Parts: sequence; C-alpha cells; structure tokens
Amino acid sequence: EDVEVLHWWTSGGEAAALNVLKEDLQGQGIGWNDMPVAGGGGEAAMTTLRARVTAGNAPTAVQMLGFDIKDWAAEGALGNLDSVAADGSWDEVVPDALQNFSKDADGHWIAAPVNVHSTNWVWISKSALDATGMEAPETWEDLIAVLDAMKENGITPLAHGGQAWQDATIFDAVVLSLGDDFYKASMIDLDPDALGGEKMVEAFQRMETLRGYVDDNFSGRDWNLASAMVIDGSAGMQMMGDWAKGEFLRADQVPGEDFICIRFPGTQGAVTFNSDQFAMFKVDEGQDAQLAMAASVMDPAFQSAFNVVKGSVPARTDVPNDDFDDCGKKGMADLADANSAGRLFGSMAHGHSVPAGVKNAMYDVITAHFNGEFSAEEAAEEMVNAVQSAM
Amino acid sequence: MGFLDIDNVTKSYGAVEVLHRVDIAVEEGEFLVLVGPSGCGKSTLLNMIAGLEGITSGEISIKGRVVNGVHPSKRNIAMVFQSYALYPNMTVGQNMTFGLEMHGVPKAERDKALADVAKLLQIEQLLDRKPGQLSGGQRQRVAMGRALVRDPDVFLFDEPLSNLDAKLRVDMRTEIKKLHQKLGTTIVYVTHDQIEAMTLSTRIAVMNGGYVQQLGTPQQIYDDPENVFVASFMGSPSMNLVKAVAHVTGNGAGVEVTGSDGAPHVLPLPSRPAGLTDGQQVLFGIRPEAVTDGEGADRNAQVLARLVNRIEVIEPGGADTFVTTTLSGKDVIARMRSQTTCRPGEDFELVLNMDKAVLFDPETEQRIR
Amino acid sequence: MGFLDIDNVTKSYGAVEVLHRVDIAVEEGEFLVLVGPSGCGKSTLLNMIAGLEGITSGEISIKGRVVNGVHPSKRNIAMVFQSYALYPNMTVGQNMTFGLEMHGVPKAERDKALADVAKLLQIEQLLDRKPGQLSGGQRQRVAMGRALVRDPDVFLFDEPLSNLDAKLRVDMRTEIKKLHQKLGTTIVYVTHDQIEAMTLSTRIAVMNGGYVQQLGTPQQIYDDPENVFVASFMGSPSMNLVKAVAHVTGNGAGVEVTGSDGAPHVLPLPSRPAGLTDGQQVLFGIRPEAVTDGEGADRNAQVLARLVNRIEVIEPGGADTFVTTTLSGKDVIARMRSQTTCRPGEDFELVLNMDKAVLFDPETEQRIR
Amino acid sequence: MATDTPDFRTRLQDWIPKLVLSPSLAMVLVFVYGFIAFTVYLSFTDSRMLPSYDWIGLENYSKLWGLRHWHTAIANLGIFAFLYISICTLIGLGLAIFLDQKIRGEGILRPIYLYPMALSFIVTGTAWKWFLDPGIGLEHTMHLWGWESFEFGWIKDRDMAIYTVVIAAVWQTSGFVMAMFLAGLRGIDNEILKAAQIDGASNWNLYRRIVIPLLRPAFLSAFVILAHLAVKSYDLVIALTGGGPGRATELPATFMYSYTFTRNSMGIGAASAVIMLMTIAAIMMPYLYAELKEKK
Amino acid sequence: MAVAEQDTAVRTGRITRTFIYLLLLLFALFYLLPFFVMLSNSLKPLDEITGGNMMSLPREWTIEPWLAAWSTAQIGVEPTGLKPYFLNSILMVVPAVAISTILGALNGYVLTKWRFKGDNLLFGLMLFACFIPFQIVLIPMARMLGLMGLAGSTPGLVLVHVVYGIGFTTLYFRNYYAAFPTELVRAAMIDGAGFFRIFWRILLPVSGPIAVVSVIWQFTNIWNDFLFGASFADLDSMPMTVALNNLVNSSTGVKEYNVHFAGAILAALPTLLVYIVAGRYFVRGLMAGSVKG
Ligand SMILES: Nc1ncnc2c1ncn2[C@@H]1O[C@H](COP(=O)(O)OP(=O)(O)OP(=O)(O)O)[C@@H](O)[C@H]1O
Ligand SMILES: Nc1ncnc2c1ncn2[C@@H]1O[C@H](COP(=O)(O)OP(=O)(O)OP(=O)(O)O)[C@@H](O)[C@H]1O
Ligand SMILES: [Mg+2]
Ligand SMILES: [Mg+2]
Repeated sequence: EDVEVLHWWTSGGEAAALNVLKEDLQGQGIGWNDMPVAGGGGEAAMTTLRARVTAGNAPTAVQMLGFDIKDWAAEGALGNLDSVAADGSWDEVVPDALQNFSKDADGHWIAAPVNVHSTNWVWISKSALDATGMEAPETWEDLIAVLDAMKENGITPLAHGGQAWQDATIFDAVVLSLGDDFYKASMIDLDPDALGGEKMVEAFQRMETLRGYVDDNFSGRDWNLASAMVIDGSAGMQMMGDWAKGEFLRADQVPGEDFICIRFPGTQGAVTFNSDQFAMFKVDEGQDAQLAMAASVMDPAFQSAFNVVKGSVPARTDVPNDDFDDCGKKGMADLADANSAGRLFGSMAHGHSVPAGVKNAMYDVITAHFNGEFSAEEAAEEMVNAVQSAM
Repeated sequence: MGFLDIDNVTKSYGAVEVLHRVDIAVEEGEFLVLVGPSGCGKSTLLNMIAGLEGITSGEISIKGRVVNGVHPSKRNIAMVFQSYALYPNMTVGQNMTFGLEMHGVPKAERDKALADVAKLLQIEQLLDRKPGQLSGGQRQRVAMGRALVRDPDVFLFDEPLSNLDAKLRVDMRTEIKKLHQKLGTTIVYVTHDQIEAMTLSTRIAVMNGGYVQQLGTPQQIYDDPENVFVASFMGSPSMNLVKAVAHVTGNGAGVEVTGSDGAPHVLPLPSRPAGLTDGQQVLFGIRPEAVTDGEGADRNAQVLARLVNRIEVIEPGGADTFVTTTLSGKDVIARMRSQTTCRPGEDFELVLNMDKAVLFDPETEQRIR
Repeated sequence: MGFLDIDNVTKSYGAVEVLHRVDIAVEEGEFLVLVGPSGCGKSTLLNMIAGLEGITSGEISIKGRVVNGVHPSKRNIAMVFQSYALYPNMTVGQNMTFGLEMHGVPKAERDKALADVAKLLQIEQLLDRKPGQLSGGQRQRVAMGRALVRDPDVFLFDEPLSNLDAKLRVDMRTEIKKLHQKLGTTIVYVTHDQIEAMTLSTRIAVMNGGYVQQLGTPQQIYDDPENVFVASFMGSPSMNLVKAVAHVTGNGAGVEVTGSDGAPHVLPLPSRPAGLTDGQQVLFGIRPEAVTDGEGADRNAQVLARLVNRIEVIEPGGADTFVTTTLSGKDVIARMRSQTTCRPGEDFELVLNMDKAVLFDPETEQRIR
Repeated sequence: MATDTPDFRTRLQDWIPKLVLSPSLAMVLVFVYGFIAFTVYLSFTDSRMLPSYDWIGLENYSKLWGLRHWHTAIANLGIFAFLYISICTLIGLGLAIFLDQKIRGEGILRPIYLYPMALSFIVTGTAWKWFLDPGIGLEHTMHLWGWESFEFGWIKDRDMAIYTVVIAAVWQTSGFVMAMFLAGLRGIDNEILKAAQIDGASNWNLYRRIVIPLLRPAFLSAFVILAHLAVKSYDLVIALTGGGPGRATELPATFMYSYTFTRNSMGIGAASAVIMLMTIAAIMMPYLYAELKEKK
Repeated sequence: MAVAEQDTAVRTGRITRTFIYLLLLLFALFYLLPFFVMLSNSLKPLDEITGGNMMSLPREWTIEPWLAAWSTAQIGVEPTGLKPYFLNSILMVVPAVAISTILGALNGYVLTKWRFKGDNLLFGLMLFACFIPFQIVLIPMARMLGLMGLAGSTPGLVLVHVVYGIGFTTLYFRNYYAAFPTELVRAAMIDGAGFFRIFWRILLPVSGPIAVVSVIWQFTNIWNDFLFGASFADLDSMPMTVALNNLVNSSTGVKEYNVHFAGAILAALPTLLVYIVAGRYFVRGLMAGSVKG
C-alpha cells in the first residue's frame, strides 16, 4: 500500500527531513507518493488540495496548518486516527494547544502533528550586539536601547522583509509582549474591545517604533535575505520563527558564538507557535498505510530526527533533546514550560489563532499600517472592522 | 430535350432572388457562353450546374438525368476557374491527376491520361513544376489540362482568361476554340468579355440582373439584339445609340437625328419596321463599323446615308482608327481605316451603313421590328 | 532639349543592369506611352522619373532642371498607380487634396482646386466617400483626380487601366484621351496593352529587356516596325510572320511562301527593298487586316496578291471575323468582314494587301528595307 | 417544384463539418460557458472553502463592494491596463516602424524583442524583482558605478509599485505587439507609400497620416490581446510584488484568487470573478461584433 | 552622377538612421537585461549572490548550480532535479499543442469553407472563451476531471490545455483560411475529394505559416502554465513549471538563488528554442493570419 502526501517542504533541509519519514514507511513496506507544491507558505498547496478534493482524488495525507485542519474537518473530509492515537497515547504527550488543532469538534483525532515552530524568536548578531556593549534585551525598553545603539553603529538595526506574513509575525510578538490576556482576547477570542482598545493602539505604536529601525529597502524582501543581512553583519537582528536558524547554521555560524537567539522581549516564558500537521483524508483504500504513517509521524525517534533537521521542536513533549543544539534545547524547554504554564498560544500570523479569512483580514490592516497607510488609532479601528467583515 | 437542360431554374439567397426562371437547353457539342456584367448571376448559374450551389427551384439535368442534389463529383463535369484554383502544394502532374485519383482510377491509367493531355496542351515539360513556378498562360493551360484529363460530359469555364494580359488572352482564346473544334465536347463558358463570347461560342446567353436577356448565335446577338441592354453590352466599342424621331412615309422610313451643327438630318432606313409609327421617339442604334468614311463603306450595302459632321477625337488603333463625333448631343464612335484623312475639329463626311441600323423604344428599351 | 529629358539613363540592381542607356526626349504636351512585356523595365523607368528609384547613371531633367537625387515631391510630377494607391483611411476629397496639404497650400485654395477637378471628372458626389465604397472605375477616376489637382508639369501613369474590366477600360481610355486633348499636359504612360498604347499616345516607346526597341508615332510603330519584336508585339491579333524566300528580279521583288496544299506561291512586293537579295531567307510579315476576302480588300492598294488556301478556324468577332489558315506551316490570321462566306475546312481565296508587307532578316530579326 | 433531394454522400458531406465542429463546441460550452454559469451561481451562495449551494442573494456583491482592497484592485487595474496597453502599443509600434527600415540585423533583433514572451513569470519574476530592488538592483549598481544620486525605488514605494508591474509587463509583451505591427506594416501596399511621397508627405506625415491609420486592424488585434492579458494578469504581480508593498499592487485577478483560495471566501471570489468577466465582455463584445459582421 | 540607392519606399537620412539603430540597440539591452541577471547569477556560487551585487558578473564561475538544478536539486522528498519533470512536460505539451492546433485548423476550415447558418455565432462563442480568467475554472474543472476519471493525469492536463487553447487556434486558422481561395476547395470537390481529403491534401499543406503561429502560441502558454499543472497533476504527471516552482518557492527553507536561476533558464529552454527556431516564420505567419482583425 502507498500513501500520497501533499506538502510544501521542498527546500533542501525540509525535504531531507521528510525523507526520514519516507524511509521509515518504506521500511514497513509502505510506498510514498510525493506531491510537493510549494509557494506562499502552503497557499498553493491548499489550492491544489481543494482541486484534488473536488476532483474526488484526495491525497492520503496533507501537510496542514492550524485552522485549515479544522476547516477541512468541518467539511467532513478527514479520517479518524483515534485507534493509533490511543495506542500511542497521544492525548498525554501532545500539548493541549496543539491537540486543539489535531482533533475535530467531536474530539476525534484527525491529524498527526509533526513539529512545533515557535515564532516569537529574535535572532541577534553576536558581533553587532557586542559592538553596542549591551546585554541581550529582556524588555521592550532594553530592545529599543539595543536597536538605537545598533543604529548609531551604522548598521540596520532590524532586518525585515516587507511581506504580509513577516509583518504579522512581528505583530504577534508585539501583541504578546503586551500581555498573555491581551493576546488571547484579541488574537484568539477576537474580542472587539481588545481589538480596538488602548492596548491595540499601543501595539500598533510599537510596530511604528520598530518600523523606524528597518531599512528603506525592506518591502518584498524574502525572509532569508533578511537573515543574510544579520549573518553578514549588515543588520543587527531579525524577528522570525525558528526556521531562520537553518540559514545561520548553513552559513557555518555557531549558536551562542556567532549569533544568539532570544524570545521577543516581554514574551519570555510564553510561546506563539505554529505546528505542521499531517491531516489524514478519508480515502477508499489504504487506510492501513494511512494509520501506519500517522503512527510513524508520532514516533519519538522520527520526531527527534525530523526536527533536528528542520530546526523546529517536536510536537511531543516527551522526546529526548540529546540531538538538538542550544537553540533547539531551549526551544523544547520553552515549549514544555509554556505548555504547563498555559502560556502556549497559536500564532495569528501562521494561521493558528484565527481562520484564514480573518487572518488575511488582519494581515491587510497590519501591513497597511506598517507601510504607513494608517495611524495607530486608525489601524486599531480598522482591525475591528476588518475582523468583523471577515467573520 | 438537350444534353444539358436548365429547366426553369431559380436561385434565391434568403429572400433575394438572384436568378429568375432560367431556361436553357444545351445540345451535345455546343459551346454556350454566358455573358453579362458583374453580378448578373453567371457564376451562380455555372455553380448550380456544377453542384456547388443548391437549386432553389427548377431542375438541371445532364444527359437526361436530373442532377439536383447530386454531389459535384458525381455529375461528370469538369470546371476551370478564373483563378485556376491549382493546388499550390502539388506539382502540375499531381494537380491534373488528383481528380482521377479521387475517383479511384489506377495509377497506370492516370499516367496515360496525363501523358495524352499534356501532349495535347504541350505542357509535357511542366509536369514536375509547382504552380507557383508557372507563368499565367501556363497556369491557364494546366487548369484546362486538369479538366480535360477527366474526360467529362460537360466542361464548365468560369472566366478562365480574365487573369491573363491582353495578348495572351487572345492566344488562349484561339487555343480554346481549336480544342473545342478538335474534341467536340459540350462547354458552358462564363465571361464578361463580349469579344470572348462572340469568338468562342456557338451560342450566347446574354444575362443581366438574373435574367437571360437574349439567347442566340453570336451573329444573332450582334446583328439582331432584342433590347438596348444586349445591343450596348455586345460589341466594342459598343453600339452607338442616339435619340431620333421616326419618319414614316408609306413603305419607306427614316430617322431624324441632330448633327453637330444643330441641324436635323433624316437618315433613310432600308425597310420600314412594322412596329414603327411616324413621329415616334426612338433610339437609333448603329455599330461603329457601320459608320465610316466613304472609302471604307461596305460596297454591298443596300442603303448608305451620308452626313457631314464635326470630328471631336481621333484614336488611332493600328488596324483601325476610332473617330468620335456627336449626333443628337451624344458621342458617336466611328471605326475608320487607319489611313483615314479626318482630323479633330474638322467637319467630315461620314457614311452610315443603314442596313445595320436598329431601332429601340426608348421607354421599354425593346427592339422595334 | 525637351520638356522631360531622359538622357542616357541606366539602372542596375546590384550587378544586374535592368535598363540599358535609355534616351528619350519628351516635348511639352506630348503623350508618351512606354509599352512592352512584363519585366521589361517600364515601371522602373517611370519610377526613376518620379524619383522613387535612384538613377544608376545618366541624367533625367524636367523643364531643363536635372532632377537626379531630387525628392519625388520636389519634382512637380504626379503619378497614377496601377492599384490606384488611394489612401483607404481618407475620403475621396482628402485623398485628392492630401498632396496640396503637404505642400502647404491653404485650405481655401485646396477646396477650389478640388471642386474644379471633381467637376471635370464628374466625381462631385463621391467626395465624401471612402475608397472602399467606390467601384473600380470610380477609383480610377479618383486616382486621376488626385494627380490632376496638383497641376504638375508631368503626369506619370503606371498601367492605370489594367485593373478594370474590358468595357470600362475602353471607356476610361477615351476619357484619358479627351482629358489630354483638353488640358494639353505632358504625360508619360506605362502599359503592356498595345491597343492602349496605340490609341492614347502621341509617341510610343516600345521596350523589351531593358532596351527601347523603337520610338515613334503610333502609325510608325504599327506600319513600319524596326524589328520582329516590335512587329509582333504591336497589333492584335499580332502580325503574321511566316518564313519565305525572296525572289528578286531587276527592280521587282516577291516572296515565296508555301500554301496549305504544299505548293509554293510567289507573292509580289510593291517595291524592292534595297537590302534584299535573291534567294535570301526572310520573315515575311503581314497584318491580319491586310489578309482578307476579295470584297474586303483595300480598294486603294497598289499590289494585291491572291492565294487559295485551306481555312482552319473561324472566329466571329461581331464587327469582324477572324479566320485562321496556314502559310509555310505557320498559322496565319486573316481579318475579314463579318459577312464573309468562308467555312472551316474549305479552300478559300485570300487577298493579301502587299503594300503592307514587311520583311525581316530571320537571323538578326531586324527589318530589311 | 422544389427538388433538392440530395444523395446520401452529399447529405453526409453536409453533416461532417458540423460534426467536426461539435467536439470543440461541446468543450467550449461545458468548460467555458458551463463554468461561467457555475461561477455566477456561486456568487449568489455562501460558499466559503468549498462550493456550497445555499442561496444568499446579492450579499457577496455588497460585501465585495464594501472591501477597500477591491477598490484598490479596481483602481490598480485602471492604471495598469491603461499604461500597459498604451505603452506596449507605443513601444511595439515604434520598434516595428524602426525595424521596418531595412535594418541590418533585423534577424537578430527580432527574436531578442520577442523572447520575453517565451518565459514564464515564475522564471523572470525573481530577476525583475532583484533588478528593481534598490538595494541590490539597478539603483545599487548605479551607485557602484559612481552615480550616487541615482534613485529608483519604485518597487518599494506604495504609490509607485504598480508602475514597476507595468514595466515588467511591458517588457514581457511589447515584443509580441511589435511582431503584430511589423506584420501589419509589411502588409501595406508599397504603392501607397510611393504615392504619399510623391504627394510630398514627410516621413512624419507619412506615418501619421497614412501608415498608422492603415494599421487599424493591427491596433485592434493588439488592443484585444493586451486588454485581456491586463485583466488576467496574475503571475506577474505575484512574482514581482506579491501584491505589495502592503496591498498596493493588488489586481482583480489576485484579489479573486486570494478570496477564493486563501481566504476561504469563495462566494466573494466568485462575485469578483463575475465582475471581471463582465468587464472583459464589455471590452470584447464590440470587437467580436465588428469582427463577425465584417466577414459576413 | 549616381545617388545613394535605397529600395525602401520610405527614405531616411543618415542621422535618423543612426538614431534608429541606437534606439533599437537600447531596447535590445532592455529586453536582455533580466536574462543577463538570471544567467550571470546562475553561474555564481551562492554566497556571492546573497552577499554581493546581483548585477555584476561572477567573480568565481561555476556550473554547479546548473548541474544541481538539472539532476540533484530537491524538488520533493527526492533530490531528482528538474530532469524527470522535463519529460512530463514534454508528454503533456506535445499532444496538447498538436491536438489544439489540429482542432483549431479543422474549426477554421469549417468556419470559412463550409459555412452554415449561425457559424459566426459559434465562432464568437469560441473566441470569447479565450478571454476567461483561468482562476475561475479551477474548481469546476477539478470536478469535471474527477467525473471523467482524468484527475491527476497527463491526459487530464492535455484536455484542459486543449479546451482553453482552441479559441486562439481557431481564431488564427480561421483568419488564415479566410484568405485562402474558396475556389480551390470547390475544385477539389468537383475532383471528388471529400471533407477530410480536401483538408488533408489541399489546405493542410499550405498551412505552414499559421501553424507556426499557433504552435508557438500554444507551446509557450502550455509550457509556462503553472496553475493547471499544480492543480490537476500528480507526481508522475507534474510538469516542469510546478517542479520549478517547488525549487524556487520554498517558504521556510534555504533559498539557493543560483540554482533557482539555472533551473529557471533550463525550464525556459524549450520555449526559447521554439522562438529562435520558428521565430523567423512568426511575423510571416502573423501577417498571413492573425493581424487582420
Ligand atoms: N452567398 C451569397 N449570398 C448572397 N448573395 C450572393 C451570394 N453569392 C452571390 N450573391 C449575389 O448573387 C448575384 C450574382 O452573383 P454571381 O457571382 O453569380 O455574379 P457574376 O455574374 O458571376 O459576377 P462576376 O462577373 O463579378 O463574377 C450577385 O448580386 C451577388 O451579390
Ligand atoms: N528591387 C529590385 N531588385 C532587383 N531587381 C528588380 C527590382 N525591381 C525590379 N527588378 C527587375 O527589374 C526588371 C524590370 O522591372 P519593372 O517592374 O520595371 O518591369 P515592368 O516592365 O514594369 O513589368 P510589369 O509590366 O510586370 O509591371 C525586372 O526584371 C525585375 O525583375
Ligand atoms: Mg463570377
Ligand atoms: Mg510595372
């Protein structure tokens, strides 16, 4: 039996990581039909998925993010993984915040989480930081001080790419830095008071402040080119998810020596995440392979092997951290802590806090504001409108 | 019943009738020319015979078989088109045998037929060329060869010479005429050139506006036109038609025209047409070759009328000289010998061969006989 | 020195010389026709006069001014093209005044010139139409109007009638002739139709292969051709040319041809050409209208030769009948009256007007005088 | 007596043409008009991620026209289409006229002008993006070459970014338009040009008064092709700006795609598609009408 | 005295000509620039790109990226390079181009030489189909392909491309055949050739120029299509553009720009080749067929 897997992990490291799973399944005599469609953080793949499902030709397993899983579950298109979940006692080892996306409304397992990316990271060039003579920032004020110092040193303090999702990634962190409750109320519960309130205005003001540290040339820049700026020292830091680490490592930089990773100041102990999961579609044949694949995905050895390569952390909290580097170990510890402290939140920017329509509506406002179309007050007001009309 | 019968045939495009009850019976071996101005329906009629256009009403039969609705290739006809319609991608030989090939004639037979016709038309050396490499005259010959090779019951020609230059046209005309005399096939031939019509045909159908105006031998059509249209369409330069007043006295008759000096002249007629009354307004028609100088006049003519008139334009044509003068306010062309002594602007004595005069009613435009 | 001088002009395309030392002087008010077969260089010469082609060597001058290298618009010429070359996007009126507009003539003047010419050509009612809405004859008229309105020194016409049908061509021909007589402008006119050349011109230049073969009045060209090419090119049907042997006796002379029965016949000549020797092989040329039946023969001819011969084809042409017979193995066409009594296949007495006979050397193809 | 009773073969010959046409026609009817009907239907439903069949009337349309981005997209299309069509036409015409002057090396230049049409924007988008990027592209290079004051940062500028899309689009299709005009020019009767010269027209007047009016059919064809490419433009924007900075370069096609496929608002997407179709129809109908009437 | 010779109907002075040449060269530069950027960057090592000037020539030349793009780059889980997808594309493009061109030719033939009532309306319907935005047909097309059992297969893709190509091919051929003398068809009819034989023996042999236009147009569009390829293909029918997209467009992985550019040029080679080889006939074909509007 074969599985057909739709995913968008096509870059060298990602594909190599996925190959671990493929070989594992092949070991069990299960073939792997690859169906990669890259582009737009999975958008192209989701379009393809829709075409395939409409055609009655759904793939067995599909890489999916956050609310997409819930949407497809609501369409009744997904299969049931309860049996393997029970065997592997997923309920115990997967953080609740993740389970929220892996189960349908009735509490059945429908997807197997592969990894957790946490998105509230800041990647700082060690040499640039040393040049300021300051410590890694812990608070918003510290951050501003460091950024100012870097600016004085004649480098671009903040490397950033002007794409909606990158803007939103920073915005996530900024909102979270204003308090867990505020994040929850505005980004998850979509409470209009929070969305349009004082704090939201403040969040936008902070965005404006950060905008001041970005070079003029940011718009449309790919995130990895921004990373490259940090790597070559022409920029001081980048606020980006943990996948950015791959760029640093590939440039032969050593964590702790050449660059350091910290949580966005003011969000220590909390984690915004996005989690790639394999959602299993209802198929006429090949259920066994499907279940076997789900089991393999959740296998601790795979989770470790995959995430070491991918730069993310395992979705299971019980995976040994031996193979991970410093940043990875920190990530795993953070995740576990945040989980137990109830401070693990889905990332809005990456589709884990609100459905796609709302997310994009928020993107619109955030990006427009970041590009100077709105003042902070207007943006907060727009936020309410945009969210309401997208619901 | 003829060899090719066109029986009360009508053609309409939508609500517009473009051919009105055409009735022609063609005998075996006849050379029928359809002649008429552009748009009069000649091609339409020919296409109906070929089966390329449907017949709205009436019947067409070939050799006694009604062919309405029969596919063109089943009518045993061949057609030569104005543009020759040679297949540009095939050699001359392939062009000529394509029809045979389509009819399943074996290769050996095709080759033989091809060789025969190529010899007849003296195009043996062209057989391997493409049409693009041929001159106009050669193309014309190939197009005829393509028709001949099929050995059909009826040949249809749609203005086959009008793409050739004047000189070649005359040569090819003679060639077609010879071919017809040699092979004796039945031919229906469309042209708008009346000289072609006259020289080639055994019979002519003069058409206008979808009607057959007159059907007859070339001589009938030329000398004895039924109406003004036929009279003026046939002949080049065309028949002079001037307004005149009839003078009838007993059995004698004449027509009164106004000379260039404004004075009336009465020209006597050889006989009195029965339909003519005294004082009647008529159109007096006389062909250019019947208006000459004294030297060139026909010695056998019964009645010659003489008239001194002002000469306007002289056009020497080599063999003849065309002289323009004015009668009853209208240009009249006279065809004179090239040695004629008349000069533009001078008065000159014209001799009119009144045997050839014809009269028409100016209202109905029909002949007064 | 003429009004328009073509002085020793040569044209080469790359290494190929397509016009060889052409030398023509055109007087003011003359109507010069360049005639010749396709590709002989007529259009090239005309375009050189117009300034549309460069001059390889030699000089062209208009009114005494050398115009080599002068831009077409500065030569004060006007040209009428075969395709008429009307600007399809402009109305007739705009077409006609475009040249004036380009030369900066004020609107009022343009309108006046337009009105005059439109009146002259009777196209007033067409002025607001686009060329696409005109018939062939109307387009031709507009093209002429466009040339006329400029009031140029020289008019150039490049086969202006060859896109018209036979009938219209004759009418337009007369019209151009009249126009020339009325306006007296200098015209150079290209055609490959020898009838047009004959009827229109005051002088003709017969061209072939880039050479001017003969330059002279129509009558000179027709009656007195310099060589075989001119003789056979001019005239329709063209001059009969048959192989013959010269018989010279004292001052008298004759040519011996073979009749259709195979027997030799000696045809007497009115005088002995100086260059003729006894027994010499010659080409005996005689025009169709000089071969007739007894009735039709020219009464003023000095020498008439009679000859009974087999008749092959009869082509009635309305005004005349063309009869084909054979002399010395070659087709000979006779032009007879339409009443002629001869029939195909029969023997018939032909009368040859030997005054019109011309002799050529079969080798050099030059005239024997 | 109407006696047209064709034999079998003739009747078959009458039917074959229609039979031959029918597969194409059937495909077009189903896959184009059927789908258009389906889209129109969807635009009246509350379809979100997948088609649904719950009728909600004009709600999608009112939502659509309430969206700021839709207005941006429409306005952008206006700017883009106008500039794209006019610049392409201008450049295409200019190049064609120049190339028609018996230019040596025409054989090399023509494919150079034409080749961009052969490349997909997945391919050239990145190259353009870099080229236009002030930090690494043209501006940067000019600075390196010592022209310090050179500035070309449109792609980063909200108000100017749409013009960079125009530049890239013009780059891609103007060569094709050139080919169309060249074909048109080569089809003009030489005698008309000669006549105009004798009439004394300068080169400028010759082209302005005679040649360009004669190219009307080429203009029309070019307009139709360019207009529909403009309305359909999608790859270009995605590859070049991704709709940014912000949403400044959103076009109806990208709008429609994102609402249908990434925002799970298929109903609104369908509504925008219907508007686009209506726009195209408004442009094409007169053209089609003229085209079909003339050939009658 | 001899003057400078010019065959052109339009004359231009020396200065004007110099200006024209300059302008033409300038535009050639404009058209070539992006290609230059791609080519020069595809021959650089990656660090020279991310750290350096993208407009400059490589300091260190390498063909590694080309080899990688062709045979070792990661497209999916397998490091296959673009190689296998090349064949997929060929298998899709060739039949799709052939079928749509042949159908277009047949349609054009019927619409000009076998006219019947309403033929213009049908043509209008087909022509309008050219202008449909492809995004809107995605979902219904997927459903249709599923119903026909063609989902995720090369034949399915061929069908899609044929459907959305025949409008244009029909337009081209119709305009071309409209100028083809109908008398030839009539002559062949009298000679006894039937519908297909006339098409095959008489029209097709002279359709070269317009076939070139049709093939170039279709080949370019189909080869470069991404949307349909991504939506309706399986791994074993996935065309080159989708593979290229996977190579170029990974979101959270490392971006190897030099490989991307090399891949991009590789993917474009067939279309470039078609343009260069057949481009000569392109203007001629346009002249013959499609510009009469
Ligand atoms: N398909 C058609 N639909 C409508 N009217 C037509 C059609 N074909 C021909 N006609 C009309 O029928 C009439 C006769 O046309 P036909 O082609 O037979 O003329 P013709 O005598 O051959 O002219 P020409 O000498 O120009 O070839 C014309 O008035 C023409 O407009
Ligand atoms: N641009 C050119 N390059 C080379 N040869 C040319 C060119 N133009 C004309 N010729 C040649 O010059 C000769 C004369 O051509 P021209 O057009 O003057 O002939 P023509 O007498 O006008 O013929 P027609 O009656 O066919 O118009 C021909 O042999 C032709 O092939
Ligand atoms: Mg006709
Ligand atoms: Mg010429």
